Amino acid sequence: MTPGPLLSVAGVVLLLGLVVGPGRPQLWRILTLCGVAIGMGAAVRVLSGGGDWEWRSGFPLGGEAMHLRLDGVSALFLVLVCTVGGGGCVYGGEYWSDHHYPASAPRGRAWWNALLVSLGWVLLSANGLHFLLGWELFTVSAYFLITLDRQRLQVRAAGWLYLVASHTGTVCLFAFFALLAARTGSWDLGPLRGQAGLSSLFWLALLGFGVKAGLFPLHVWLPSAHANAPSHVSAILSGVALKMGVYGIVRFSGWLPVPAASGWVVIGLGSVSALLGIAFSVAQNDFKRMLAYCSVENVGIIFIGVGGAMLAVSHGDAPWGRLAMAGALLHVWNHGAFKSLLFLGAGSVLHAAGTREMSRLGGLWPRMPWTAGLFVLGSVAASGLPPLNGLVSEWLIYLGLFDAVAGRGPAGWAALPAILALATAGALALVGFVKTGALIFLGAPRTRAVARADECGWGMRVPMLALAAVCLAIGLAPVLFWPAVSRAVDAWHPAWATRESPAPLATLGLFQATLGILVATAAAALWYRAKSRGGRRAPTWDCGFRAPTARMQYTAASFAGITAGWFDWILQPMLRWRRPRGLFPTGAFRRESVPETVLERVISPVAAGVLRVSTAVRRLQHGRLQSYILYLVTGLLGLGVLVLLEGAP
Amino acid sequence: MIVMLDLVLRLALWLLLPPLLPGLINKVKAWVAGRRGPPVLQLYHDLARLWQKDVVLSNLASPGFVIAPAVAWVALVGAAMLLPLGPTGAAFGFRGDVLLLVYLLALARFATAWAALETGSAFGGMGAAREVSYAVLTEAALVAAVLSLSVQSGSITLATLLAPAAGAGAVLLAGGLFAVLLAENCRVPFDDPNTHLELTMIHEVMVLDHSGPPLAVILHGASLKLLLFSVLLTEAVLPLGRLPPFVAAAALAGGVLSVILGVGLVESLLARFAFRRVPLLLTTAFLLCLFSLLVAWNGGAA
Amino acid sequence: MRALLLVIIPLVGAALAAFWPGNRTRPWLLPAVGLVHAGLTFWLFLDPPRVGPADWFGFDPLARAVLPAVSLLFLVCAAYGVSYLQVRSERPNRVFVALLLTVLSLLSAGHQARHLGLLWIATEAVTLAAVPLLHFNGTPRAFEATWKYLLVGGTGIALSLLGSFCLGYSSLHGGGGGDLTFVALMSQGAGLSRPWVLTAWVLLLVGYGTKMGLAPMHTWKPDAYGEAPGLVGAILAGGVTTVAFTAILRVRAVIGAAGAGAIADRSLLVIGLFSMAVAALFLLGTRDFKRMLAYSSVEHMGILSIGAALGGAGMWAALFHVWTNSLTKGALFLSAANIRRAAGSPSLDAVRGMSVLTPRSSALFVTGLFAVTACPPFGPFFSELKVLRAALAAGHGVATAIFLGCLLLAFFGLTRVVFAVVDGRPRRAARVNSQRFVETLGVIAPPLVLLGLSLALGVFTPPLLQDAWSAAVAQLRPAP
Amino acid sequence: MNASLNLLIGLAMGLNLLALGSSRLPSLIRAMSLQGVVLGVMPLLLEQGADWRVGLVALATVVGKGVVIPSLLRRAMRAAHIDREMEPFIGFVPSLLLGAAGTIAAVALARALPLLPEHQGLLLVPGSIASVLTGFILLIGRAKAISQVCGYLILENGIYLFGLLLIHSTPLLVESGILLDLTVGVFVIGIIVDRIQRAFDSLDTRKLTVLRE
Repeated sequence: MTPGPLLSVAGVVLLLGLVVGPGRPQLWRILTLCGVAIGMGAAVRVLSGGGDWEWRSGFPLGGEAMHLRLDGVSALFLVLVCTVGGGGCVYGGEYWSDHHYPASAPRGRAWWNALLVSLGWVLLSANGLHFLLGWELFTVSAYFLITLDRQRLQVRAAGWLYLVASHTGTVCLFAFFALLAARTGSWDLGPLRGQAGLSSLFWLALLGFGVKAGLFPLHVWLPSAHANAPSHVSAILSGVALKMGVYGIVRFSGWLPVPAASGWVVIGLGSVSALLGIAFSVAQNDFKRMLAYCSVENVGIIFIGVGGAMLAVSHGDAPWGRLAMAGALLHVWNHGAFKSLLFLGAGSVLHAAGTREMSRLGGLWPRMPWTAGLFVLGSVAASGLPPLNGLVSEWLIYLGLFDAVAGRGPAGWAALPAILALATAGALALVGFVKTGALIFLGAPRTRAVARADECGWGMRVPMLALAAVCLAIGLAPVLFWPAVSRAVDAWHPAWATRESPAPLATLGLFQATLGILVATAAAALWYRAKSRGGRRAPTWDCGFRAPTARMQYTAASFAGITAGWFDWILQPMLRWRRPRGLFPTGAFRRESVPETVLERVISPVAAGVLRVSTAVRRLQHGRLQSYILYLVTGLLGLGVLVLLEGAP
Repeated sequence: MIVMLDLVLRLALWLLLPPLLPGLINKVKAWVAGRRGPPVLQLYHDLARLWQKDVVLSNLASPGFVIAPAVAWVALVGAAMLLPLGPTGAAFGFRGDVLLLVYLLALARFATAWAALETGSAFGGMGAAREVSYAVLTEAALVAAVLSLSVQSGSITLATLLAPAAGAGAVLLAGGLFAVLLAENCRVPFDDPNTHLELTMIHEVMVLDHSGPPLAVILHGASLKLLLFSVLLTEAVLPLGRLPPFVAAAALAGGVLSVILGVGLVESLLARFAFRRVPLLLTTAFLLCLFSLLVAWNGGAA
Repeated sequence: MRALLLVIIPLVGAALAAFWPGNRTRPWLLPAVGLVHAGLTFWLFLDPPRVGPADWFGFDPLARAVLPAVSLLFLVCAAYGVSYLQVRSERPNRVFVALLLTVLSLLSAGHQARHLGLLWIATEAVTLAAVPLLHFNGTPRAFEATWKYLLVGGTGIALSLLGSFCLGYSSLHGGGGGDLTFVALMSQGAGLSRPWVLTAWVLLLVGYGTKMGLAPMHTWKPDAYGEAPGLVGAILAGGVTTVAFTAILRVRAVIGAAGAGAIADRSLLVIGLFSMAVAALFLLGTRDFKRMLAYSSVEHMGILSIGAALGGAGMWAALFHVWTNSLTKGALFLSAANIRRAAGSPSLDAVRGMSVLTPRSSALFVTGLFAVTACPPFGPFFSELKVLRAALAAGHGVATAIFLGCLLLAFFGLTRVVFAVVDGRPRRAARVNSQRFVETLGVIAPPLVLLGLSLALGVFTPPLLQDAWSAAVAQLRPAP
Repeated sequence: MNASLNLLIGLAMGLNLLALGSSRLPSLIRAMSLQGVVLGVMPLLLEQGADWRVGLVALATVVGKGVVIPSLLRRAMRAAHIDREMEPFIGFVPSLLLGAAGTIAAVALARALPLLPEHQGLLLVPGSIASVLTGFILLIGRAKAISQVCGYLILENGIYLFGLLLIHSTPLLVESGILLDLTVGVFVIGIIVDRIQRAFDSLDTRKLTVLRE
């Protein structure tokens, strides 16, 4: 079957799920899983060399004939949508069940399918108007998913922030697509690299898609939205929705000409996002916020790759760009997989313990061994460590950038800081994930809530296992996934299409697999040895301290203290504390919180300024008719002057 | 067959030689202090004894407490196997293996820190936090060093990367990498491997609660890491690839020994730094590597 | 003749209502007349009559492009009116029903007026006829609003009369024989005296702009919309403003023919942007969800004005926006009226958590919010994008940036208010009050229908309608 | 003919200033109604002569503005027990100065606008502009609703003056305009002023500021 029928069936099935979803959870699950499986089939077909698919309708929709198109780039993202969409659907059934949330769970099912359909629509649309249509629907459905739990003020505030930030981005995209349509005379999209006059539009696209992707200064909405959303929603937001911003940039940097400086700007923004995103991440106390900021970092990594590829294209189609782009696109998958896994794991913890604060958790591993194990696996992948998938894509980006440096061209000057940023961000990510994993799962429980925690059921476990399997598969056998990624890269820049894979992915895979086996063997051997040597249990020695309490354990803030200290200039942590005084001190405390600096130090003051202007202007409507007539006369005079000036020859 | 033999010999070398190094360092220190010091082979005895000893696990520890040292050890062995050994080259080199080496070191670090946090002791947290935090700077320095070598050789395969000399920036690179070596292996002035039970340590506090075979694995891994860095430093600075094989082998051995001597001397002559000055020193190391990178870049352009 | 029936039938209906005995049955006249009117309009739309060039009155392309929207809106509002007046059965509705039908009649006349004087008379008459509708509630607040509406609106309408005089005088200068039909004026072309034409344009733009609610002449709007019953607000915002807009379009065509089109467009663009900016700033802070609708209306009038300034494509988009805005805004007004009735107050200080008390109206309100802020798949999304494209195609970069900025600020303000109304825990007073309000089909279906129409209009814009807009543009901007 | 017309226009302009300067409501109403009567007579003096429709308009104006509206206003005034404009937003002397300046500006402005040959020498345009400005000053500057209504009526008188230029070429527009304006006048006063007076127990517009942001 060609992708066409598959996609239409998938769409219909998902829409059917949307309609029946609120009332019939079981049927909804089956329909949604079928839908994503069929959609995945279409995408895989394109990625496995089945050829691109393109379709134009005879009838108009919103005044424009439909133009759908599935090529390598969109198919790659479609696979991600389907994977996480299916996983989240299964997970949500138990996590956000009708039993716990009788009001919002049915709504959530409908919006879930609306989100999936609109995401697919965005990926398929090759018409500016329809692209925007899907884009807005996707934004709105994501908003309603974030705010499923509308009773909580925090959730509503986070949702509103998301909504207005997204709308800001959308307004940029309005301008982008309208300008494109005005310049080309049609809403139709497609490869237009020849029209050099369009290149300056890229900046609008970067702004619009950058907001959605969560690039550093534009990420302000991201932490609170991802932290406050239900966790399966956080997973798809972080794993998939952010990637739509990436998709936009990749798509339009491939189709449209770009300005000469764009590669530099993108790689620069990527580096900044990677570094500062992870710096914020490390300093968080809320584990879902930590994961959210980590997404900023990963989007930064992806943009480093994309920017590298754009630089390569603008410097004579240098072949290393292919590596960078491949790394970026593979990282789209990888981040989608491991971040969704981590958010699902975080959801499991939240479900069990009822708090997002790491410093109130601890010692969860005996109660939730599955979650703990899977979370650690996700952490290793997210830190880019061998033998998992995070390493593979970062490694590809590194290879591309190192080649750029070796070429010693001007692009090398962009690649050098990017490499250093990537390396530093990787090391910082390790800090963050060691901290998060350990504080949640290791040591002694810090509060009583933790002691009552229970492992999640299979409904939540299976999707996590599936995502973990994806992480393992890409990590151990990257070569299997190369053809798909390389087709996407070719679709992005056809001039590279003829070249073979320049990266020894097979060797890397072999090494990773060997390493995996050796790790498993060595671990088993040592475990066996330790068991055979007694394996006696005793209280933690802790240098002979006799009465350790759970409160004496290292906290999130103290663990991150050193690294966070280096970033004080941007983190601007707020510290409130009272020292213990006297012989029998009472009521001492120390609270440290890291604000969202860009939001609170930059955007809030600007917003306050606008509101002040608004307040001043609103005072003009003070109820006195006399002034109203005066305004009218003023308008008359103003227009008169305008016409006089314009009319004067 | 030859390949297998090569592999086995390398493995043997990497497994058997490392415990010698701490002994040598201790000898140097004793010699400077005018003492006799412990035997050179002390660590071998210790390892053997620990392997036989019973294990006591914390009540709070998960299986990860035992697994993590094994993971770290395998990661270090893997990293070591990637490293070429002077004239014999690498066991298996491929494009980008140098990055894998860096990330294997990171994996080892992840495992060590994880194990340290298992017991919920404040000491473990302290050590782990310091370990992973300072590693941010050492990793940046290491990658800068790799970049500088890569710019010079035009390659990102360890074997070709390390073959030529470091060129004009060799001194800078040597300084930077030596500092990285000291930091990564928790030597003075970053850490003090001799003191115990002090709040200001890194590595030792992380392994406080380990005992028996896991501790043996950790200690062996630590010494392996020391050897790994010594070899890396030597090969990065000396133009081994341009020397005849035997001379190169001798140069390598000599290089490693002089690094060890250097470590011993530093430990004898310097005191441990205050913790707030550690990042400063590491930043200096990073800058040294960065300068060597710039030198390499300009040298190539000229 | 059929065109004249559009005026006569509602007038007859009004007369009937004035003498209808039963207070309970009288409201049914509204949908009955509305239905006949809509049917007739639809017939005329499909089979437009011939309009002679000298006709003072007729279903010409512009009327064909706009009047059906008003008729449709009135029909739905009339259906809502039946339920509404049943809820408000304590008040006599004789005047209300009669005048509502009169308003329909005058709206039909205004849209079809092809003569400067006739147009002015119809507009002035609508202004007057709407007065008792505004103070239907009979509260002091309502009288205050009416007073302001009447004086500001009256001043505006007086200025437009003065403007009409000026235009007439300029025609006399050009040797015109006092024929004030738009066709005759346009045919005089550059013969019109330029100083008088420009004076006329300023006065007419301010005059009809007051009626339309362009800033800074919009001040009556929040008061009137805030105090009038919801369906009156919907008809004012969707119908009366439309008459004023078509008036401006017709006048602009004359000005354009006189060779001052560029000046007219510039002033339309400036006043449109200014209206959007003022509306956006007010929306950011307003604490009353009915006044919010008024400011939103000001914003959309700004969009219409900008569209009209952007040449043929822009004018086409503006006509499209007339439709989408009327229908969408109607849905917002009706659902807001439900919420207002249930909550007992339009102020954010007293109203919150309405999704608990009036779940359906709240859902409609939120949907309407998204629709009116150009969220697809509703109509305004498509029409605003077309305005945007026209603006960019005309090379108005800075104006576009301001336009988008204002849309964004308005979105901030609107979402803030709407979510504050809908979310949270309702207050006790509202809980008690809302028990007297039942969300019957009669009050839920009309806004739902309007939203459905808005959606359908955006997604499947009928080709016939598109042709009608193109024909209207051809009428207003004849190719040189 | 033109001379007598100009004399009347001059009289109307003088009444404008009187309206601006009077602090007592009865004298304001008197000035307004007198102006209405003067205006009502004017069409009959126009050169083109008068037919029955013009006569009807003249009659309606004289009756409406000279009798009906003033009496309605006086009744409202008595009901509300006010006869004096207190604390205007624009004081009487500034109002007068503004009015005078406006009159001068009107004359200047009118020069920029060309007149038809048959209207040369007529002061209709400056008179009209001056009255409109006076109306605006009263609308903006006075606090009592009755004063504002007077302002509105004077504004309409200005428009009426302008309409005289066109009364023979486009009779329908002018006549219907004049008549409808009269209706508005009656409407405003007869209904709204009365209702407001009852609802607020006052005709001070300072109390009409409940609706605000």
